[in-house]
Amino acid sequence: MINKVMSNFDDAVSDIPDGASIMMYSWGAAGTPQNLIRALRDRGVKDLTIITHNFIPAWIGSHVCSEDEIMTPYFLKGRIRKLITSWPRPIEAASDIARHAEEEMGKIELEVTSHGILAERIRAGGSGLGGFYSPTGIGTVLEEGKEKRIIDGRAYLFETPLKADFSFVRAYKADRRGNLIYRAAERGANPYMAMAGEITIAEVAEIVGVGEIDPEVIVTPGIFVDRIVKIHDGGLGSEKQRKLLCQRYLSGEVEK
Amino acid sequence: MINKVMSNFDDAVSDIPDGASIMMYSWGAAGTPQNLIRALRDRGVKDLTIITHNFIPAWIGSHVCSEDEIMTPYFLKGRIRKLITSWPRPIEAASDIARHAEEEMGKIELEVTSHGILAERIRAGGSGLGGFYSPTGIGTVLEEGKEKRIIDGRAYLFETPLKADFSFVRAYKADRRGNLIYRAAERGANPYMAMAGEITIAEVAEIVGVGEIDPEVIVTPGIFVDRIVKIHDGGLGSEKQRKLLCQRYLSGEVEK
Amino acid sequence: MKERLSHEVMAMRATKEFRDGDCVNLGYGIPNLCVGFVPPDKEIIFHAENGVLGYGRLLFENEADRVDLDYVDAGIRPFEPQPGLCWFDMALAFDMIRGGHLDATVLGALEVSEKGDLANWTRSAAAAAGIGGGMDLAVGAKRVIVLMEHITKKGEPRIVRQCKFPLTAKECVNLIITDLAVIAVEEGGLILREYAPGWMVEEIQALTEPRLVAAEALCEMSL
Amino acid sequence: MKERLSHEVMAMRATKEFRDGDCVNLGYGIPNLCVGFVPPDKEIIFHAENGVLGYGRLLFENEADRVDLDYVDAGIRPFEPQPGLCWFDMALAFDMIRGGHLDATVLGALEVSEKGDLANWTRSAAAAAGIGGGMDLAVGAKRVIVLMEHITKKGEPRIVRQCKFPLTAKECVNLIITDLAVIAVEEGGLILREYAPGWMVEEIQALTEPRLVAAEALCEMSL
Repeated sequence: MINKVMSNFDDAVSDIPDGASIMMYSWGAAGTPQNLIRALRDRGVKDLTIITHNFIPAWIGSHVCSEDEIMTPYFLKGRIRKLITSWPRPIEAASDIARHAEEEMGKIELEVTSHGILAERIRAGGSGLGGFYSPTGIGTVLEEGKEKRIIDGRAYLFETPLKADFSFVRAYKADRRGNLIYRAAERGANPYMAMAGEITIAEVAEIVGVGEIDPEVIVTPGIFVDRIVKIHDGGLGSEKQRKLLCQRYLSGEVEK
Repeated sequence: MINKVMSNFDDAVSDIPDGASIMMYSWGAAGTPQNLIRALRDRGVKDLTIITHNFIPAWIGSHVCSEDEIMTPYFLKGRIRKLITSWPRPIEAASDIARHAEEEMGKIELEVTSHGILAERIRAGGSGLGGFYSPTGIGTVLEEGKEKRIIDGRAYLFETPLKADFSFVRAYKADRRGNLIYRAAERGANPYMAMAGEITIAEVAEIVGVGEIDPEVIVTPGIFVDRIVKIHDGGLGSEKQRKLLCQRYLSGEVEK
Repeated sequence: MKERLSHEVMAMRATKEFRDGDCVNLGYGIPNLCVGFVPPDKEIIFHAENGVLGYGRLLFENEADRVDLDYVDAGIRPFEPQPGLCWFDMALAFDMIRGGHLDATVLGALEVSEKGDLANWTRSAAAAAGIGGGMDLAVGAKRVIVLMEHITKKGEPRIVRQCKFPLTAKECVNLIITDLAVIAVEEGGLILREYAPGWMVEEIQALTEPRLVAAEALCEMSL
Repeated sequence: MKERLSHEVMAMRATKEFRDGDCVNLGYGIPNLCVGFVPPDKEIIFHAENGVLGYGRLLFENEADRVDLDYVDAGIRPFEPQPGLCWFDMALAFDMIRGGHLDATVLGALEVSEKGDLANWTRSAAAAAGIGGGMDLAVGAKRVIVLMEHITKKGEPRIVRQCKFPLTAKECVNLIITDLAVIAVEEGGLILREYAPGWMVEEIQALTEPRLVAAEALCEMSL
């Protein structure tokens, strides 16, 4: 019988070595595999290659969240050798966090691209393509070092596929086969990142029985998922914890 | 207010000219936009470029269906200048239908590729890519006339994107904005063909109000769909008509 | 200096460009405000690149009870769900953009050149930062509208002969809406179509690096 | 000629190759039969390229009441839905194949060469026909198992030095299961691992064009 469910996050990331490449989504709080990221940080590995659309802390209203509030890939800083991203630093350039991000950028190999190119490169990696031609970035710094080709009269840049040793994924519900559904903006990059990891690990709010998810609405078929861990009630990113954070920072009780 | 619903199939195809390119799915009976295909045939246009995974009549059990039973792209024969497909003729080579298909092949420009390449070329067309490298077909006739490239030690062929003037799509439910969901194998190529038509026309079993389809389960967002026509009760491909066909050809009442 | 249009009024003017039924992506900053100013006679479907079509108005900070951190736009701000909403993944979101399916995008900018080159991101000495989805939108949307303040905080023109900031895309901008003017980027150059109430053509020209050509139907901006 | 294994027994032998939890695609013809012969101690998830994972046994012609023309496999035959089923589009179905996510595929063949080249489609004088998804599967699945009759109806070997039919893919086949034998394609050549009950190695070799190497653990085929 197939059973991809594991009991805790530490076990789920226990075989990730120094130097591993890992992709993970993050769009503020939405869709971020917070518990896997924390377990990875706690494991103490280094020289990681991190592939993520955004490399910033999450915020709620005007409050920028700490790693104990909303864990994001940004908090892996100091353990990263190479970062591939579309958004490497916070929007407010004057903050402490922005200064720390800037320091981090100075220490690592940074590859910046557009969200669309990043999405398509990961999808190409997960689906076995050798690369593709994209119209984005013509006439910009993204041309540097890339093959340019005119196809049917329009200019395109050659983009290479992206895969990773591990993909961290966050989903709403899973069954033991690894079938996943997401909740609203939680979806984001999770479906195609799930396809592009040699080993894909999902953290989920709920685990249901096989057949309980309508076969028409499964977004990530279990074939792409290797390990599943349930987020405990009140844990990072759980509904309860997020509601508490919203109340705290949006109700006016706490001023930042 | 957005309202993409049209009242009949003839109107929906009334601006398709001679020489148009049209993509349409067909996997036996499943997912085939039968009423749009019939309206197109009745319109009497010629010199069409047809893009379809399968170019064969549908069958039920061992009964090969006529165009009055299950309409498929095959019945556009005589109106086609060019056919791009993965499966151009029936599996049973000895039948009348196979002979007719063979005659048709002799008269038209035929481009045969694999299902996977065809799917990805259409997806590339709909998503604005200039082309991609695929590992399928290396060392086979599909290499002919294509650029071969070694990427990271593996050989790939360059494949070009496919678009069409019109896409015919079959779906289960639609709202007036063109949001679509499908039923089981009806889905098939319909979602990516919907993306690659300059004008995309959908025939659907049911039209529901905006907001009645769960926002998490919409497969084809309305942005890809231009026109919608409801299949009338008992019409081609309706549940009632299909049940009757199954009963007729599977119950043993009729022997072929 | 004379009074210039507020960000809200700029956003209102931008929504006038939308036709009923348009699918529109709004960039970070002033463009995001457009979602709150759609006239009732138009059904505009807003697209956000994190994977949503048809999102509603942004929630205010005092609406804590209604905030759901999974219901956020591309700027990671919570919005109000509304009927006809549709969720999908970011690859499909960018297929829509790159594939030419969006009717328009409204983007913020640091600079726009006389040829319609767009610059809307910066990089520090150390590293490039914040390309985001702007490059994809500038290349893919059928119509690119820039919504920005006419001049920098230091008073320098943002509409320039040549961009000094790194480019987002070349020759992509169709229309520039600022707190002073509405300017079309056409073959013949920059066409001044509308001026903010109380502003003279010469005053606007003085704050614009390339030469502006007055449109035949030049008129005062209205909503 | 001596008795050879039936298609059903061949399919049963093929299912022995599957490990618990494998995702497997079955080609048209004899391979399709495997779906009916999965041992109860294994959970095998069958993939069909028209966009389904986890489909159940094929329905018989006398089960008209249960036939739903939207519940069909890649061979367009109606099947029985079962829990854990999952529908998706064909692009994703081929992403799974091309991206190396399938544990195995079982394909029919016209010929297999001594190097593991696969030929499983034909073209007439007029036109190529019926490439289908075979080329994608042969290139993408982690393990390619061929399930075919050992010889043609005319008695000619299907395991040959060089394929005469157009190729599906080069050097892709890992294992050949026929009505006479189980043969692994390895660096050292074609390794005869199992023979059908009652058949001698020499008899099988006589119906096989390239030389077969007897495996150390050569044994009679069993289920």
